[in-house]
Amino acid sequence: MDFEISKDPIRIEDVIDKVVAREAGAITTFIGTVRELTNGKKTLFLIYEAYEAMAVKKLEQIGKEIRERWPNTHVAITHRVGKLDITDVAVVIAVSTPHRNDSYEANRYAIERIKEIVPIWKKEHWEEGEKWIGNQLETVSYPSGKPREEDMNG
Amino acid sequence: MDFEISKDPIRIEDVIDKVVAREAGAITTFIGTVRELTNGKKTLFLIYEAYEAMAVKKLEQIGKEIRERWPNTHVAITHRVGKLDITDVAVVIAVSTPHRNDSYEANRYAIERIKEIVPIWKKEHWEEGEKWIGNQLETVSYPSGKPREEDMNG
Amino acid sequence: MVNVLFFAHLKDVVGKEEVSVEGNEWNVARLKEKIAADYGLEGLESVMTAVNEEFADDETILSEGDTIAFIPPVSGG
Amino acid sequence: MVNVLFFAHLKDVVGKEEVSVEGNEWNVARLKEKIAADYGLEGLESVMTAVNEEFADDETILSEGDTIAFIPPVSGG
Repeated sequence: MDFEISKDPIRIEDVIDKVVAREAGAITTFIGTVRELTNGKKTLFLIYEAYEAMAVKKLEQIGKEIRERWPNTHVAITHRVGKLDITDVAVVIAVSTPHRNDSYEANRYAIERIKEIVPIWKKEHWEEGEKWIGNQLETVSYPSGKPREEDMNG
Repeated sequence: MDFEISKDPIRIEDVIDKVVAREAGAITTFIGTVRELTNGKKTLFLIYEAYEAMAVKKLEQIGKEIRERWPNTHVAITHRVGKLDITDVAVVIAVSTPHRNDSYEANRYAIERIKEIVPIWKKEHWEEGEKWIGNQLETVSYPSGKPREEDMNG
Repeated sequence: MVNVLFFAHLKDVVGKEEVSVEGNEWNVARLKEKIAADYGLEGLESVMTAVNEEFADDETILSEGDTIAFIPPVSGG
Repeated sequence: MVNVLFFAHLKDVVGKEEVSVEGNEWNVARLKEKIAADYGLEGLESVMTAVNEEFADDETILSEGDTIAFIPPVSGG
């Protein structure tokens, strides 16, 4: 299970362990944590919600895209759902590659793709209210009701 | 002790814990692991040696350079010394920043600087012999006996 | 009949996670219009759609038993 | 007297980690020549030098009690 949606806190080392390999010289991880301030506004907590079955499929697709682009790469991603407090871990992406440059690039690719195609949403709660947050990439909406082909296939 | 040389195996989560912060939305880690094959040659194990007092100072300097370039950044680095087997962790770099792009860039900066200015050496052991490995960046040697000013001060 | 799933703010507006509605041999665009009218959902034309867990466009034809999910702009990570 | 530290292959060639030698008021270049001659070290002119844990150049003047380290190209990470 290299690609998971988890209701429980993510154990970072468990995700890293999945990508350890004898041919790997570099492992990068990206850990998304809940930040207190966004545009000067104080977040109290977040709720993450996923369309779980599809989210796992889309995470697997991202893994496949990465292995096609960067040879000899291992990828594991776990995304948390439920209520998260400040500094809690929302997502862990681990990538191992023989050489370090690929590891940084492939990891960055993974987080950008998550923000494009993985059906997970967060609701921010402040003292004054709450709101579901839209696409943080602030890309245009998809007029055809579907992401562009290159967004879907990388 | 955010910058350490360790004779014992590195606990990755301990390094990450040092950079967790309420203003951080992103933590990246770089984990350097011992790779089995380099240019088709099979490594059995490595020995890492450090000029420990100076290495800690230079790691601290890298942290300072990063905090100057990327505001609101936390950095922690632990480098292992001694005998390391294949897949063992040689170095862990953890960087937290409010936004993810800075986190990748600052982390990459740290590993490049380690390979330039931190007095740590590795000796590779193969079946046929052993050898101290020189600068992996394959930069020219320093004719003045000293790195260039920009290498030293970032 | 087809199953329709709602997430994020769409779920809050509709007040349900899932509904079962007519839709066999309709295309996605027609289903969207129907759902928008029934539940007073605005802006549904700019929301992505998944059919059986894969992104689909407005022209995709639905079949009996399909699961259709409306996917507002995602914000994971 | 000054303390001289050897690392990596330099330590293997010299067979010692540390030696105490004359060097007060010498510059780094002169110390290098002396050490190279005494221990048969080749290529020392292209090796970096640290004085009291900071990089120093060949013109740096040494003082009583300084610690000088020869720093071959590093390979950490």
